[in-house]
Amino acid sequence: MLNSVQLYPEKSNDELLSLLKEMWTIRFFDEKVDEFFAKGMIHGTTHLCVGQEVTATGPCAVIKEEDKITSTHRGHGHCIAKGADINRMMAELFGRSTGYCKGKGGSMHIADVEKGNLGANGIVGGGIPLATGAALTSKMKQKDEVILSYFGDGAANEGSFHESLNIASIWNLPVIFICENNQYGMSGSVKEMVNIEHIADRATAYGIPGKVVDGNDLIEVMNETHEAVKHARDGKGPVLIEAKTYRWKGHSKSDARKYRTREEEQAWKEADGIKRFRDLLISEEIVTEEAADNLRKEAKQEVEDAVKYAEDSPEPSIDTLMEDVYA
Amino acid sequence: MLNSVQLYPEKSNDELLSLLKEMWTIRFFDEKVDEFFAKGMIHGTTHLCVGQEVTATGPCAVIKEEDKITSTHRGHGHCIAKGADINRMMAELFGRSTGYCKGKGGSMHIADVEKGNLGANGIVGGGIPLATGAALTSKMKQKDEVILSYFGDGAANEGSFHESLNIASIWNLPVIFICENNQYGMSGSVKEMVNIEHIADRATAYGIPGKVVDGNDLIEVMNETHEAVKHARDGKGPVLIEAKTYRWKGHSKSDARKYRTREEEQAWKEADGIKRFRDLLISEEIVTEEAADNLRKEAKQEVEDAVKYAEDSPEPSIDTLMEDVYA
Amino acid sequence: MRELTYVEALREMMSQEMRENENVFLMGEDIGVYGGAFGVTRGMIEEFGPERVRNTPISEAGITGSAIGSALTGMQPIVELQFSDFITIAMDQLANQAAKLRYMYGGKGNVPMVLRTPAGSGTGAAAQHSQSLEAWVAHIPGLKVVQPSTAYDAKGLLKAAIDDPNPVIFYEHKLLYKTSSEDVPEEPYSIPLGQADVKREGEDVTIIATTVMVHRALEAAKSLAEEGISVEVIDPRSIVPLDEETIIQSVIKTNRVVVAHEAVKRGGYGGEIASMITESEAFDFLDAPVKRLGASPVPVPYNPELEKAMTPQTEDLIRAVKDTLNRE
Amino acid sequence: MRELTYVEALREMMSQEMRENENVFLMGEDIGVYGGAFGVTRGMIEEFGPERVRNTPISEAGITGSAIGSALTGMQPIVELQFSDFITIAMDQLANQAAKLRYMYGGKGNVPMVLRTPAGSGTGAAAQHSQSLEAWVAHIPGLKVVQPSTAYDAKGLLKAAIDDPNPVIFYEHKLLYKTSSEDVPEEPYSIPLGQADVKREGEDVTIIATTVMVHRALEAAKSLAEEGISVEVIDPRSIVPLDEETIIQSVIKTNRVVVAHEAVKRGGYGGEIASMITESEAFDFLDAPVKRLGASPVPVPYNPELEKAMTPQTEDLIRAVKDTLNRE
Ligand SMILES: Cc1ncc(C[n+]2csc(CCOP(=O)(O)OP(=O)(O)O)c2C)c(N)n1
Ligand SMILES: Cc1ncc(C[n+]2csc(CCOP(=O)(O)OP(=O)(O)O)c2C)c(N)n1
Ligand SMILES: [Mg+2]
Ligand SMILES: [Mg+2]
Repeated sequence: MLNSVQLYPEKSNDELLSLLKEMWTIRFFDEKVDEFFAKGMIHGTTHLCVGQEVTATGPCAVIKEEDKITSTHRGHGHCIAKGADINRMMAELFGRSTGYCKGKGGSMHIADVEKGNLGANGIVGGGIPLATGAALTSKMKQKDEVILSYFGDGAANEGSFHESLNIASIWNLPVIFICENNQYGMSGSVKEMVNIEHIADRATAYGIPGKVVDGNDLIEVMNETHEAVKHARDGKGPVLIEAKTYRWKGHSKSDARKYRTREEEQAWKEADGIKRFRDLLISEEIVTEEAADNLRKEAKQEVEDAVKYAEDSPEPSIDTLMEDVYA
Repeated sequence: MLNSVQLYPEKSNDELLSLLKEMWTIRFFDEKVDEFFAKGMIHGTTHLCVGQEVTATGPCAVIKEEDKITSTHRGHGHCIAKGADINRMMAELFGRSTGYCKGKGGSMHIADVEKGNLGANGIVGGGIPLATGAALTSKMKQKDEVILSYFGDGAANEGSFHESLNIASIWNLPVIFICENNQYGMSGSVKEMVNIEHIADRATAYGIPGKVVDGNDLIEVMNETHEAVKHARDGKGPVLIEAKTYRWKGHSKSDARKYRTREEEQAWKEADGIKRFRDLLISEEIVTEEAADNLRKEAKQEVEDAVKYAEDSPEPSIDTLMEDVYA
Repeated sequence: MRELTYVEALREMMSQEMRENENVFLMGEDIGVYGGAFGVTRGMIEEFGPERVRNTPISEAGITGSAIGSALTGMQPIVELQFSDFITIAMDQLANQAAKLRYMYGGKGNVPMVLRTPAGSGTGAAAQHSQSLEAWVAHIPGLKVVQPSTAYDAKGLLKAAIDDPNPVIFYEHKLLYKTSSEDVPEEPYSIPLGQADVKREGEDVTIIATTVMVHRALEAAKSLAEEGISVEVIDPRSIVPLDEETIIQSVIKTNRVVVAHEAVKRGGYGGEIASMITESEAFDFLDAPVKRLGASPVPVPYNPELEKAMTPQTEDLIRAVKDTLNRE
Repeated sequence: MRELTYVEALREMMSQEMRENENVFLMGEDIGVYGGAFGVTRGMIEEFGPERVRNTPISEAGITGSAIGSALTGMQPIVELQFSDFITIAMDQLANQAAKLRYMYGGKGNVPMVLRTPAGSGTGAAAQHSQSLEAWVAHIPGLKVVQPSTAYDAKGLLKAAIDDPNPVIFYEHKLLYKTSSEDVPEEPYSIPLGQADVKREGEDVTIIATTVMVHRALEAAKSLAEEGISVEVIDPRSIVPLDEETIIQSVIKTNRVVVAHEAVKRGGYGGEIASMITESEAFDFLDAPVKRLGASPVPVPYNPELEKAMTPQTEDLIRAVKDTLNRE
């Protein structure tokens, strides 16, 4: 348990360590994917969340297993944070039959419906109405489930954002809208694409609470999400949370990053949320430097194992092409 | 000129009288249309703006002829206020070849592109992006034109509203978004469909000014629109104006109006904006009761003349079916 | 003999399902006390309350997407889109989400929803309220597409659509709402999707017609019978899945075929049906090219005479049948 | 001989038009310094500045609608939609506004805009980034639909599209962006919409192929030539308007025809083309049914082998030609 700061919900030391490890897993997973893409070893495209681990791990750490999320094109972190098996994730990126989608979905469509990950989405803003609908199910079936809907700053300019937040607000649905404001869409900077300082201020338009959080501060992200989840579970309706964060890498493969400076990137890297949380745990003596390093290595190894798993997995049979269209 | 109140821009007595007459024309026009629909004399459907004359006349009275508007399914008033010939409007409702659209458009599609009425629209929210684009033309061609974009309270829940206001705000476009909040969509009350008191508060989401006006007060509507137009013409970008108003009639034909009470209707009728303006002009001695009555009769007669014009007009030839698809 | 209108049949079926199955609920604009733009849900909010008969804001993408999300998590929503022209606003949710989720997820999850929406011209509602865009959704793998032409079919097909574990686009027709069938059973019954109905048997020419065209085809058949021409009228009832077998067998029998729909001919689903016939074993039995009838390539005009001229009418069907017969 | 890639040809044509015509400007997501998702507009913001190369928010309906509004009032916007799958979000603006305004308004106003957007699979972008939905827009009266298959055609068709006073949907293909034509004139030239190109002359079978299929058809033709089968390859280049005459004349000559597109076969535009042929005077010359090739009815899968298996490949075209020849 933490002493210097108050964390809601409280977490045991083991739990805190597993959050740290999870963030490393997310980072190493995506760095590995980056490497494979650079080498042309993976087909298609991908969007890496290196630098955004806190906003993946934090919100998912305060919800219950039966709660649900909808994710985005930049969804590996969310997926891992919601408890996915990285072996099957990596296998999916390799297009293998053991992947989450049997090789049919790839990076942009990993889902684990039974476990409550309602899926990444290739359509910017496409998942927001889905989350709203899942929250409607929760309400109508009195399931007491909360839905986290992840999306980016760019997605906040899609009509689907507006329509969904309005619907969720008038129906008091238990959905938390989490805008990961990583400062850019593909290249369009939020400063150019939005005429207000905080996307969270759009909550005003729907009469719901809007919160801005430091997306590199796991504690703050967890605390604010926890409060929002409580609000939603108490039947008080949705909350819009905007987490300020940054994607360290380019948008997808082959991005020259001309739309931003190397200095800006450096500044954000220095604010790294993983390091910050690690340092906190060390300073609170929850972990030693050495133990932390071991955890880090474990995470790295698990990613290597996932690669091995993926590589050893079979390609899907061509016969599966026509399967799974209709239930 | 008015003495008891300040009106921007100032209007001569003749101009004030013609505004009064125009509002009567709008009312009588739509009452006549109502009658024809009830009798089954007009095909299709229509949406009457009886009770909303002020929000049609006021904003259009403060813009220049070369300025433009986009209108809605409930657009007869906007159309008249932007200077349309009611003969050709009525002819269009009768589906005649002399109608504004040669009988091809009907009530929901009357437009007068050259005169700056970019058209009614059958799609709720459909005209908002068009207005935004017209404002973009004005800006890019440095035309100094302002666009008024009319839409309803219901339309404010469409994605097109959100996307357009955002685009207009980041590009500083000269467009005034005028939400005619007549309290209902087809039947959905704004209280049920929106979780905030004023739709104008959505301006916050785009960093633009938002104003609430009494849609039965012509002076207030004109003054606020005038200020907004000035703001836009000065290159300061869009404004969202919400005018609180009421449609006295049902949504379209065959509306039992179960979603609201007769008392509520009565209260709004008592606040009639035409009567209010007429009384103001009488109290300011700009017009006598008798002269006002004559004006009223003239307006009524002109609507009768329009009916005659329409009835005497020929049906379009079947050969015109295939014309006008492509330019 | 229990006569019911198309509207009543739809309402009865939805109500019966909602009494039996608590997962089924309705969403749509003005479906509450207003009863929907065409009165289909009239009275339902009184029985089922506002939780299960959900009046929505005017947000077609949001409504459709929310329905999909609810379906993915265990509900069985029936969405009413007020006019099928507004499907244009919901196409991302329908085509990119509802249709594809299951496949993209490798066979996990499914979207048991029905989207009911009225199509068609003939009411003077003009270009943005009169289209027949079923060809769009039929082109998207993952969706099913139903087009009932009678009250009887409407009830049975709606049950099948609700029970189907997949997203079903259920096209109603404004001109059919007030038409009635004479023998609509009160008990729920299901008409399997993908089962065409031979609405009239005949020997000389087959007309394959959908929705309102079925009635014009039957009128044409009646009139042609007086001239000694025997027309078979087939109503596919669902175009995805399409009952190819019934169509092919009929063509093998009659050797001549007219395909008629109200949608614009260019790029309409008639091209699919005609090509399917030509590609099938029926080709060798064809004594004339498959003839398609569809609307002229213009937006739907307002004027009633123009509107009528745009769309195939009974006389056009009669002429098409004769053309087909005069062709060797 | 001036070799240019498809991307370069598009960029050159847009730049030339923008230099000549101040009404022409670009709108789209990430078309500024990023140069667009596929680099088509790379360098253009440097030449023309951010007013005329407008980076937009991620708001497909808003962008498209704004472009329409600007076109209606005198500009000639070229909109880039990053992937043609996102047209689903802009369909109301395209189908209900751009396509219909002029007609609804009785012939007043027009919408001189081009919407450029890449379609097609083959890049592993999966179900929501790989579709070919040209059949949707081709079904809507008021729109024109162009599908260049080569750099040379891309340049000339783009000029015609920009100069056209109507809304033109201009489909590019991801797999073609890097392909080049050997002789692309520097001066601007226009290829009229509605003029098919015979990409290869032949006697035995006609293949009508669009966009990427043109190349597979040419490969198939080459391979079949070695077996003594002479294939004519026709590229319609625009499907609305469609050059029916060139197609019909070719079929009258060869008597056998294969229609191939990448879009899903079910409900694809191949049905329109095949039916048009069957309905034309070419019917009596057909020695075999018109054969259509299109993608399997599934969402586009991610795995490269599955993705390939979904879409007609050169071998499928070869097989189709042979099937057609073996049919009497
Ligand atoms: C509807 C839609 N428009 C555009 C795209 C292309 N695209 C993919 S990601 C992206 C940027 C999204 O920005 P944001 O929402 O901020 O998410 P981030 O990538 O920054 O995580 C764009 C434009 C898309 N996939 N879907
Ligand atoms: C996209 C779309 N959805 C639904 C409709 C059907 N419809 C026509 S008017 C209307 C109500 C519109 O409400 P509001 O915007 O408040 O305008 P009002 O009718 O009150 O003037 C509805 C739902 C439509 N025409 N277009
Ligand atoms: Mg972002
Ligand atoms: Mg209203």
